[in-house]
Formats: sequence, structure tokens, C-alpha cells
Amino acid sequence: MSFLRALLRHSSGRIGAIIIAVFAVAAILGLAGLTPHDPLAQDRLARLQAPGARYWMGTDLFGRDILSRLMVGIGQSFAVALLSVGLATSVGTVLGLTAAWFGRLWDGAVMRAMDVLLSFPAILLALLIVAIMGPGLVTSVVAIAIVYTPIFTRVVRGPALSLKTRSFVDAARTFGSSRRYILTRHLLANLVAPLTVQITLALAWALLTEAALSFLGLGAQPPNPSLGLMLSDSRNLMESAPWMLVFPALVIMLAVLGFNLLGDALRDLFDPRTRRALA
Amino acid sequence: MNYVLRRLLMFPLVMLGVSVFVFVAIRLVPGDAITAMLGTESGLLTPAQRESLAAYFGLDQNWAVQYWRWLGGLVQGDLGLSVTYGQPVSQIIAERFPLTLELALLSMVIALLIGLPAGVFAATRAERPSDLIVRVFAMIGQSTPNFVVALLAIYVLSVGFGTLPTMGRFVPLTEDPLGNLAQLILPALALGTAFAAAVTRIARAAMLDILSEDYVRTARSKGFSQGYVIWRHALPNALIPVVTLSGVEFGYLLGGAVIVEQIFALPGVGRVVLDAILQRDYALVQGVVLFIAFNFLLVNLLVDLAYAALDPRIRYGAS
Amino acid sequence: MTLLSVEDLRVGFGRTGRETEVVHGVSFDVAAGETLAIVGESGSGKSVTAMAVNRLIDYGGGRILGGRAIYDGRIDVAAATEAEMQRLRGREIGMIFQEPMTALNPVLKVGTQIGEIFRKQHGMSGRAVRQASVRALDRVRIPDAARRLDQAPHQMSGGMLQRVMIAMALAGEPRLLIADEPTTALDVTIQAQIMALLAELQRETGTGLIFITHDIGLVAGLADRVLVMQGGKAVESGPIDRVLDRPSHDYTRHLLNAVPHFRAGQAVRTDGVRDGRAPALDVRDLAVRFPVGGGFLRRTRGEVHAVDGVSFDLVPGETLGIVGESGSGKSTTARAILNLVQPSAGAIDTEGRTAVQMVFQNPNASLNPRMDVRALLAEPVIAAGQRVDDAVVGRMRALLARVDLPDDLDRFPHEFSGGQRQRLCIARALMLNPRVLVLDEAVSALDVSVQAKVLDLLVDLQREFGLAYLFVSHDMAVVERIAHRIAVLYAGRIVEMGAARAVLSDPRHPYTRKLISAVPSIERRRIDYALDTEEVPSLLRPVGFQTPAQVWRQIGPDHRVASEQTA
Amino acid sequence: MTIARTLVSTIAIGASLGLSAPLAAQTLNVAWSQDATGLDPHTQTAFASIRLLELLYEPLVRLGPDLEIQPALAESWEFSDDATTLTFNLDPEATFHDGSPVTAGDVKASFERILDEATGASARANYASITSIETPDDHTVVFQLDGPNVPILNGMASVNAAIVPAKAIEAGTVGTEVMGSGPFTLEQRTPNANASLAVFEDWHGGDIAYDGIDISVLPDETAILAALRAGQADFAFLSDPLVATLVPRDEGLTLNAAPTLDYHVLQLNASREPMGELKVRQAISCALDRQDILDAALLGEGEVTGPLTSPAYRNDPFSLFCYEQDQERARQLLAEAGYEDGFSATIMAANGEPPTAAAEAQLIQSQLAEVGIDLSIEMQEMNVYVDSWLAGDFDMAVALNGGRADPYTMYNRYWTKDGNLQNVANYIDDTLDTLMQEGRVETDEEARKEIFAEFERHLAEMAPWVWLYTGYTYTAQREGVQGFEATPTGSLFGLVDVTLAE
Repeated sequence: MSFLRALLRHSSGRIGAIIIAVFAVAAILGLAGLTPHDPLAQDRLARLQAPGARYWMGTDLFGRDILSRLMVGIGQSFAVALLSVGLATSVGTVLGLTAAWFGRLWDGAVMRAMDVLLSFPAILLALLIVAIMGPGLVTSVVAIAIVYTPIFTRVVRGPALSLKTRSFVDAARTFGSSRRYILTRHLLANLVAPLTVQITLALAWALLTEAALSFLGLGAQPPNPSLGLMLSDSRNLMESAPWMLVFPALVIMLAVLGFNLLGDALRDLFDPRTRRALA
Repeated sequence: MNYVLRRLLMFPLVMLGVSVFVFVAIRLVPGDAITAMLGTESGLLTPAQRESLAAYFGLDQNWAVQYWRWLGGLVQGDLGLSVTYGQPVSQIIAERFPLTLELALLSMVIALLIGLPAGVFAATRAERPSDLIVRVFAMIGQSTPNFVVALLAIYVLSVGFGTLPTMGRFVPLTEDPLGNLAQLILPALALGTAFAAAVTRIARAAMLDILSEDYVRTARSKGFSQGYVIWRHALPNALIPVVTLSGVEFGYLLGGAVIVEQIFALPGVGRVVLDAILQRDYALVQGVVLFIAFNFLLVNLLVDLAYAALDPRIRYGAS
Repeated sequence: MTLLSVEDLRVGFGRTGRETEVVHGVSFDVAAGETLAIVGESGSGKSVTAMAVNRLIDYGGGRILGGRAIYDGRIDVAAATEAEMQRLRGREIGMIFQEPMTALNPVLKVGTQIGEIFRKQHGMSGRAVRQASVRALDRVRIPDAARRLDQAPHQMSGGMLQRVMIAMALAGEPRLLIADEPTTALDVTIQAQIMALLAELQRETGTGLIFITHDIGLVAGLADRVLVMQGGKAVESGPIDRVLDRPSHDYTRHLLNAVPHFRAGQAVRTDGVRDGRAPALDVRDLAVRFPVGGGFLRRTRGEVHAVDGVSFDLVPGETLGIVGESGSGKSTTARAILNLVQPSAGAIDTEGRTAVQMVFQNPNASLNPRMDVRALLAEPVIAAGQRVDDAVVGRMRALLARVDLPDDLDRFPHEFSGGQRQRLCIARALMLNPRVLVLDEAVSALDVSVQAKVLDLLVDLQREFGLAYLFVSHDMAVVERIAHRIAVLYAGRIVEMGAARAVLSDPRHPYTRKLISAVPSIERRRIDYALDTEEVPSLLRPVGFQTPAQVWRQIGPDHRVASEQTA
Repeated sequence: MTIARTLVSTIAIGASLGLSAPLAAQTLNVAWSQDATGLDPHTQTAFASIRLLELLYEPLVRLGPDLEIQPALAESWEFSDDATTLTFNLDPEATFHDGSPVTAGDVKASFERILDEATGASARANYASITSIETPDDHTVVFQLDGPNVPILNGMASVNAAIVPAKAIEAGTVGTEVMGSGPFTLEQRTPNANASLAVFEDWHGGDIAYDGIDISVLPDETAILAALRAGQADFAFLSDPLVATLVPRDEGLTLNAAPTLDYHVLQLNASREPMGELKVRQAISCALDRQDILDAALLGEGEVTGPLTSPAYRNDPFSLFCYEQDQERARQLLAEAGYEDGFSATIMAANGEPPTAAAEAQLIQSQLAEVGIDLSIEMQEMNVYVDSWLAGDFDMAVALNGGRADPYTMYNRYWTKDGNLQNVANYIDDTLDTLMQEGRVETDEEARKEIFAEFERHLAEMAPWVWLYTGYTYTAQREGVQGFEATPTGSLFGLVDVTLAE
């Protein structure tokens, strides 16, 4: 609770938290079907309508409500981001922890494999995986998870290696504590802070990657709304229907911004140096 | 062991891993290779013809043999033949890659030219209004995907100025450097925005850390001015994380090129790879992806070497 | 002639207008050629005072809130502009910092960092800069100065770097030199060398020197005047002899009496019992070797013989102090006994796995910050496969009381002070009723007055539980207070061992002698430290190398020394 | 005639304006969004390929702006009275790009290649009635037909029946090296990026007023518009009405919209349930509001049409089965077929080909949902789409299929029993087959129109596919580009008549 209060006292933390909270509400409403209009319903009489009283953010080529579509799109983006980052975090944490703890061959094997994955530009790797699995939301989750697993592996392994040499781990070993006890109570518990920061930032990247994939037509398939797809639909219409470009663009920017701000704030709060300065 | 030598030795090893990964990954893509290769004509093949074709392309062998052959060709610079282009993959790369590289490098230069001074400036004015403005811009820049920047730029140009970026026929650098630059500047800006923002942020953070380091205090105790202390003592240290970032970000630039080339209709390798993946052009995907990874790794190797040049602790292997 | 006159100096930190004052009106004078020692523990404001004198405090978020600091009778530092200060710094006021490893820019060559002073402050250029730099290094007795100029800081040892730091501070030919704990990070023999150098250079140049330290013993041999600080105030000041011999303030007396000072064997414990009881710990021919990797293909190039044939035993109720400098193998020995490093050879006999417990140097690092007191104390119990029941919780409370900690199991480590944390570590080590405690630099990270209290606690506990202590430390004064017997470790081997009084008062091995003579002491005032640039020999040996066996010479009933070998 | 016209007009302009030959080479910069997928004129079906190949290769005859048959490689031609023999006289001036003359032997070899099943020629079925090819001399070719077949002449007016050198066929280089007899030679080509064409100076068809064409492939039509605005392209081919309608906003640009023969269609796969049920197909036809789809997807840029799109054979589409949306009837038909609760199926569409495909799929999805049919959309890349399409591997497909001037040529590939795309249509109907055969042999124009009107009526009622509408093909040009005449086939062959202002 005091942590939350500290977060809200932090200026960028406050802004980030508000943005994410608003978007989360929109996302939940969107996924629960509580949108102002049916996001798939085509209003033949209201095609390409500018924002107005009935359609607050206007309609698209088919007369579908952009606000409703954005809400569902945010919901899907958030779901993809959360699932993929969750997956990447779990796998990356296990790999990073064990690599750091066992060292030698296992460490070498894991880290070289991660090097290989990291040798591909993220989008390219995601594209390859989408090609293998076929486009769709599940694929997006898996692709983004695979892209970010090496990052989490590294994020965990580095501090885990240094934690491993800390005296309290030495102390635990002198007591004869079990490996599992040491890995969870001593290493993992102390990785919560860097992991939280990393997860928040990774959520921002995952949103970006998801949007990029669907922008290329490889994410959610039409007519399902997705932020990237809505943007790419706007390309040939931006002169006559700029709201089709502006609103999805703003939503992507703000969502990513929210997570970035939150991540920055968390990093500040977890960093003993800045914590002292903030106190 | 010597750091530089170790990096050099790691390079082919990781490359080998990358080649295996690409090879296997593309073979996991659903769809028969022959069908993908012949398209409409494949329906007319008799089973015997199909077998002989498979033998011709070496697809009758198991993956290990296929891989070994591919690797053999690779070593001689033979990346195979693209089915969709009917050209050697190496030729397609030779024609298309310079543009992508130029785009990525231009973005990088722009990002560093904007980001470094902005970051250093903000750090020296920490917590003052000018710092805040830089940080807000950097934060927004980092949060805006390149395709949004690209689309918004096109939109602003077309609606605000009634014009559009010059996208038409691509002018190679060798033909008309100025025309080329005019064509690439907007895509490079779109691609480089997030990178510039990241450089700003990391340069600021590094600079802030460094300004409180003991050795900066030492330099001050020698009676040097703020400008000299920053330029001569702080900046070389602040460059180290920026160089690291540049290596990582180069990958994002290469990847981002896929999208930006698509939006700005630039005939670079990014567009090729997207098409090739979508059209299951095995040899082309293998070749181009491997080549991109190769360049990414190469840049990271250069970054590692730059590291060694910047930081003697790494050069001589600190304990 | 007064060089610097500080009057009622007040310094604060924080936002303008809302500063927290940490130095509350300090006054002192320094004359040319004079050495003023400012003594205090952490938080006393001694470093802040020093930094305020050349206004480097401005760059650390601090501000001079009041008072004056007249330099050379002409300029008030407290009111000077930054431009004026830049003219003073380096040229008039030089500074030497505590950590030579971090005080030098890691990415610039040593020559560059010295040369820039000649370039910027003396307007030299070209070859003249290099020649001046070589002379500067020669002056601080750095051998092979020309070659050193092209090295990066990390290629040099801490002692060498501190010499470079001094060379840099002197390069501007300042009239006032501020040295902020310049030897704290260094081994005691290196410390002696640096002190000697400073003293000699000060005589040569006639510079005024402000020497800041936590160790009142260290300045006994150097300072003309002493200023004792506590809580941001000057509690006592005066000529060195007067303050040391007739302290007027309680705190000064506390620093002089309660704090361990080296007394060459006169302060050793006398409650030793070594009556043929069975040893609680018996170490024979312990060797630890680390392979030195060949890198890529992991071909072993050689082995570092970190510990090389160490034997000793320890009976209940007894403390064996293992002393030595960094790289001597003393910590590795301790870790090998707890099996934290794998011994390469030798035997370690104990009474079961939980019979030996360890207390580590840094109490901050040896307590998991995410665990509360209950979890911390429970860990050894859980590890031993026991249930954490009421009896265990009872023992927790009893031990907390015994080590003078509040009876609160829900606190987290960050809620304790450094000394309290070390008490918590001791309580944790005692949870399983061990026979032997290995204390690895267990009080080194603590403030001097806290050190004394923890040492007292350790002695009490030893008597109460009949514990055997293996006390590993670089600090001779601390070891003198707690050890019954002492083993001197040098380059991985014990070179001298015996009853504490015998070894400390009558050292026989050349290294032991050098070590003991380097230890600062209140008794020794204004003495000349010998200059010596010898360094510890390399312990890297070819694979399979067998160090020849040591030849021991018995000096007294419990005092023996290894013969000098030329291996 | 063409030669004369081109020659005269060139001379006339040159003389009247007193222009000397331009010093600098004049190049026409052309931009389009889809590149050719291959260079073998006989096997390529994609419009994008045809568009390019028509500038490089020539058939015996070609269609003019009003779909009248014009001479190409053949100077003249003649049916025997019973319409079973077709004789062509080749233009003796005609040469391939390497200078060798186009001979009757080349014609024979080309058609033999087209007729060889192994070639996989796309229009093979159109020429199936050829029984033998005779070459009495170098400039005369005689086709013997297995019966009267008037439409075959129309069928030959396609670059899919281009004449290639016999020696290229022997060498197996057709498709890898361009050796045609068309007005342009291919100088350089980077697939999906650009191509350079040079005027073939010895073209038998006459002189061309400029020196060559530079083609840029800009996959994004917005980019093409930008290129036009920036003057980087002089002439562009556009297919996205959303972009095309923006062209006239610029003063210096002209948009030409020409109605096209190509038709947007919802293909149903009758070999899959429940599309095998007539009533289900009819229900789908009734459920759709064609004009509404046209209005949304093409911004109304087109005309609702029945299966016949050629101006001469068009009928009022609203006389056809269920061309007015009737959801009630649709539900009733579904109920009768036993699908009162609707059903689920997938609908396949290609990414960007046509650009409206995704929109059409979504509109169809939305409209069919109103009668209880639940469609899921599968967007595929063009060549993946084509693979599935050729294999008949889909439930429903959004397609833009090519039209021909003659209904028989246009549809015999789908709706005759031995049509070579019969497995794409997947629907066999004796009535359709019979009507096709009748139309093939009938030489009386009025009677043919009757036959095909009946064919169209039956096709719409059986609804194996649901025809939607035709769009426009658009070309846009900058000021100074003159003389281009569009055709309903979307051909860019008219570029040979273009002149460029300085």
C-alpha cells in the first residue's frame, strides 16, 4: 500500500498509472462487450462519418464505430501483451535462474541459444514465427513471447549471478539450505524489483510489436479490430477520413507511453540511489 | 583471454547457430516446398515428376544433408535461387541491401546527432524546466512506433502542406546523393525517432550517474571548468552505454525497416523479407534473414570492438 | 602564516531554502607546512567540511549556509564565485580522495590525467607535458614512470593509484592539500608507504595539509594539530600531543580508550586455555588452488595457489586470529572450512556439519533484504530439516535478547543499523548451537566505536557458550583484542603462528615484522615511515607445481616461525 | 491501319509543331502497384503480368478500345465459310527483338506449346478445338478446327496466345528471357521494384513518340499518387478507387476511369456443403446488397452487373435472380434447405488483390451474418491465395476475375465440362455446358446474344457464384501526357500512342 502511494507520488508514475488504469477499464469493457456500439456492426448509413454525437470517434469505411473498435482493440492488445510477457517472464526467469546457478555447460547452452535468438531483429523473428504458425492472436502471443524470452533470461541471469556471490547466499550454503530454497527465497525474491521494471517495459514493447504485426496484416484477422490493422486501414483514407488515423495512433502512443512511464517510475522507486533522493 | 579475440571467435559460432535456426524455422512453415515453388503449375505434376523435382532441389534428402549442402553453398556465397524473383538470392541481396543499410545508418546518425547532445544537455540541467522538456519529448518519442510516426508524417505533409514525401522511383545514393537523401530523410526520421529518444534517455541517465562519480569530482578538484570536465572526463564514459544501446537498436532499425520500407515504398531488403516470408520463398527467406542477422551480429561485433577502444578495462580484461 | 582560516562554517544539503544542516559551525586554522587532522566517525561531517573548503560540495548537492573560510587572507571561499573557485582548485588547493580505484577516470590513461594538469594549469604542451608527467610520477616514487604513463588505471594496484593521485594533487603545486581518508581502502603496509610519502612530500614542499581520517591512531605519527568532530560539530581541537595525552572531551576519550588501538601485544586476552582438550576444528595441509582459465578452449594455463598447505587447530573457548593482507589467502581459508570453496587438498575435521557456522564481513550483504528477522533466524533451522516450532521461536527471542536486539521478529534488515545487523548475523549463526564460529572480517565494516561493542559481545558469547572462534582480519588492533593465538598468513601460507602476545610483541618472520611496524599506533608519533615499494609475489604456478614443504623453527612454547625460502 | 495511323499522327504532330527530334531521351515514367509474377506469356494469368507482357509480346490479333479485333502480328485473317478453318496472313515486316522475322513456323510452335498440357497454359481450353496447324508458307498460318468456332478469334486476341520464337521454345528459355515482337524490349527488371523498357525501333507496328518506359512498382497506391504529384511518375495504373478518387484533386493530374470487363464475384464452392445446396447458394445471392457493397468497398465506383460484362452482351442485371436484396427470401431459402439456424464457413480473400478484397469480405461477412450465416475471413497472400484457388480449396472466395470480350472465351474455362478451370468452379451443369457449346458454333450475332442471355439467366439462378459488380480501371496521367486511350480490358497497350510534351 505504501508502495502504491509512493508510486502515485512519483510524477511520471502517477501519469503512467492513470493512463494504464483508463486503458485497462476501456480494455475490460471492450472485452466484456460493453462498448457504445457493436464493434463489428456496420452502419450503412454512417460510413466514414466524422466524429460526432453518435459516433464519438467517427466511423470507418464500413460504418463501424471507431471508439468501440478501439476499445476491443486495446483489450486484445493488452491481452496479447500480458500473455506474451507472462510467458516470456516465466520461461526467461527459469532459464536465467538455472543458467546462473548451474553455470558451466547449461549456462553456456542457454546463453548461446539466447544469443542466437537475439541475433534476429525482433520484428523479423516475430515474422518468422508468424509464418510458421499462421497469423492470429495466439501466434502473436507465442511470437512476442519468444522474442522477449532472451531479454528476460538476461535480465534474470545477470543479477542472479551477482546475487549468487552475495554473502547471504554463502550464509545459506553454510547452513546447508536446499537449492530450491536458495533459488526461490534468496535469488528470486530479490529479483522481483528488476523483474517488475522489466515486465512493465516489456509490456510497452509487446504492445508495439503486436501493433506492428497486425499493421502488417499478421496479427488479428479482419473483421476483428486491432490497433495495427485499424492504422493500416487508414492509410488510403487518411486524407478524407483523418480520424481513422489519428485515434488509433493516439491510442497506441498513449498505451505504450503509459507503460513506459510506469516502468520508469518503478525503476526510480526500486533504485536505492533515487529512492534516497525521493525520500 | 583477450576480449577482442574472444568476440571474434564467438562470431562464427553464433552465426552457425543462427543458420541452423533459420534453416529449421523456415522448414517448419506449413506448405510443401515444391508446391510453393511451382505455384499454379504444381497441380499438373505427375508423382514421378514431383520426385525428380524434389531430387533436383535436394529436398529428397533429410534435413541434415540439406543443411550441409546449403551451408556448403553459403560458404561459397551461393545462397540459392529465389523462386518468386527467379534470381540468385545473393543478387537480390546485393541489389536491395544497400538501401536498407543506408536507411538504418542514416537513422542511427540522426538519432545520435539528436540524442547525444539532448541527453548531455538535460543531464547538466537535471530537474530544471529544460531537462523536463527534453525528458517529455524523449518519453513520447520512445513510445511512438515507427509506423505511427511514418503515417503521421505523411498525414501532416499531405494535409498541412498539400504534398507528399517523394516516394516514387528510388534514387540510389550513387546516382544522385541529394535526391537520395531527400527520399530517405523522412523514412530515416520515422525509423530513428524511437532510437533518438532512447539515446537521449540513456545519455542523460549515464551522464547523471557519471557526474556524481568520484573521478569527475577528482577532475573538478584539479580546477577544470564544467565544460572541460563534461567533454573530456564524463562524455567518454557516457558513450559506453550509448554504444551498447546502438548495437541493440541497430537490430530494431533493421527490423523497423521492414515496416518503414513498406510504408514509404522503398525497395529495400526489409520489404523483400516480408514478401518472401508471406510467399514461402524458402531460399530467399533463408538467405535474407541470415544476411540480416549476419549484419546485426557484425554491428554488435563492431560495438564490442568500439567498447574495447573506449574502455581500457575491457581492452585488457579487468579482473 | 595562516593559510586557511575557517570560521563558524555551516554546510547543508537539499533544496535551496530547505537545507538540512549537517555541519554546524566549525572553525579551524591551517598554516603553511602544518598538518591538521580532522578525526571523526561516519556521519561526523568531517568529509563534508573538507569538501566545503574547496567548494566541491556544490557538485554533491550541498551548500555553504554560513560562516567564512578565508584562504590566504585574501579570498572567502564561502562566498567565492565558481570561476574564482576554479582558479583556486588545483593551483592553490589540491585534493586526494579516499578510493584511488574510483577517483581516477577509468577510460583515460594515467598519463593523460596527469598531463592535463600541466597542459591546462601550467600552459605546457607537447613533450614538455610528458616530461613533467614523468617527473611527477618519479616524485611520488613510482618506479618505471614513463611506462606507467601509458597504462590505464585498472592496470595498477591501489597503492600505485594512490601515488598517482598524490602526484596529480601535487602537480598543480598547491599550497594547501586536503587528503580525505587517503589510505582507508589500502592494506596496512601500503598505508604505511603512503603515509610516509605524504609526510616526506609535505616536508619538501611546505604545503599545508588537512588530513581527514576515522583512525585517530593513524594521525598520531603525522599531525601537528587535531580537530575531533562528532555529529557535525567540532568537539575538541588542539595540538596533537595535548589531545592524545590529555583529552578534554568525553568523545575524544572514548575514541582513544574504547576503540581498539594497536598496542603491540600489550592488549591481548589472557583467558586462553589450551590444556590438551580435543580440538573443535582441526585443519591439516589445507590447499585451495584456482585454475587460471585459458579462455576459449578452457585450457588451464596454471593455478593460483590461494591457500597452500595451511594447518592449525582450534580448541573450544579459544580464538585463533588469522591475519594477513589482501591476497594472503585468509578469506579463502575461512571459506574452504565452510566448504564455500572446494579445497584442493588437506583435511578439515569438525564435529558435524552444523558445528561450524560463519559470520561474514558485510552485514548488509549477508542478510537477505527481503526476509524479516523471523525468516532470517529460521533459515538455518529449516536447512537442518527441523520444524520451526515454539521452541525454535523461543530460542530466537532468547538469542535476540542475548545480542542486545529488540524482541521484534517482524522487522526487516534495513530497519537496523550496521552494528545491529552484525549482531543479528551472530544470533543467526548461533541458532544451531555451533561449536566453532568462523568470523571473516566480522567487524571491519563497522564504525570504530561500534567495533568495540561487537568485540565485547563476541568475547562474552565465547565465554558463555564455550565457542571456538576463527577470527579472520586484516586489522591488527582488532585481532589483538580478541585473539588468543595468531597465525600470520602471507602468500597463501602461514609464516608465523603462536600465542598472540608472543607473535605481536616479538615478531620473527620478516613479513610479520613489516606488518606490525606498519600498523599505526597512538604511541608512535611523528615517526618516519620507511619507503618500500615491494609487492606481494605472484601466486600463479604451473599446473601440478608442488610448493616445497615449510621448515618450522620453534621460538617459544607456543610460537613458531617458517624459515625464509627462496622458492 | 494502326501503322498508318501512328505514322501519320507522328508525322503530323512533328510537322505541324515544327519540332525537331528531342535531344534528350524521352522516357515515360510509369508506376503501378502490382508487378508481374512471371514472364511466360502463355502461363501468366495475373493482370499485372498481362499488363507488362502486352508491351513486350504480341498475339496474332488484339482488341481495340471498343473491343473490336485489330491486326497485330497478322495483317489480315479469314474464316472459311463453315467457320472450321481460320487463316492468318502475317505481317512480313514483323520481327522479334533480335531482328529475326516472325514466321508461320513460330506461330505453329507457339500454339503447339500452348496446347501442350505440360506447359500449363492458362487459356489452353480456348484453343482446344484446334485440330491442326498448317504453314503453307512463311507468312501464312492455317488453323483447322474440329467444328465451327467463332469465339476462337476473340480468344486469340490475348497475350496468352502470344507468338514466341520457335527456337526459344526449343531452348526452353520462354519465361526466363524476353524475346517477343512487341513495341518494347525489356532492358532491365528488378521484380517488385522496377523495370526499364526501351522502344523496339524496328517494331512493325510503327514508331513511338518517345524512347522508353521506366516502370516503378510501388506496392502502396498512396505512394503512386505521391509519385504522380511529385512528378516522379508521368502515368500510373491505379486499381484502388479510394486512391483514384483523390487524383482529380490535383490540377496537374488527370484521371481516366474506364469500365472494365473484370468482375468482382463471390465464388461459392459447390463441392463443399452446404454450398452444394442450390437453395443455400440462392439464399446467399438474395442476402447480399450488391449496390451497398459497391458503395462501401469501391465508393460506388462501378456498376452492379450480371455474369456478362462485355458491352455487347450486357443485360439489365436487376432482371436476374434475386439481384434486389431480399433477406426474407434468403432466410426462407435457408430454412427450406434445412439451415434455418444458418451455418458457418470460411471466406478467403487475397491481400491487396484486388485492393478492395478485404473490405468486400468484411461487407459480405456482415451482410450474410444478418441472415444467420457466420463467415470467418481468411486473408491470404496473393500466391497462397492463387494456390488454394486453383486447387478449389476454399468454402467461399472473394475474387476479381478477368473478363473477355466474348462470353464463350470468358466463361468456357469455368462452366463447360472440360473447361480447364472447372475444378475451380466445382460446379457441373448440363444446361450451362449445352448453352456454351451452342454459343460457340452460332455465327449469327443476334442468336448468340439470345443464347448467352439465357446462359446468364441460368447461371445467376443456379448461383454457383454470386456476381457482384464491375469496377473501373483507372489510369492517371500528368499534364503533357496525351493520346492514351483506355480499354475495358485494362490493357496499357495504348501507351504506344502516347506523346509527351516537353
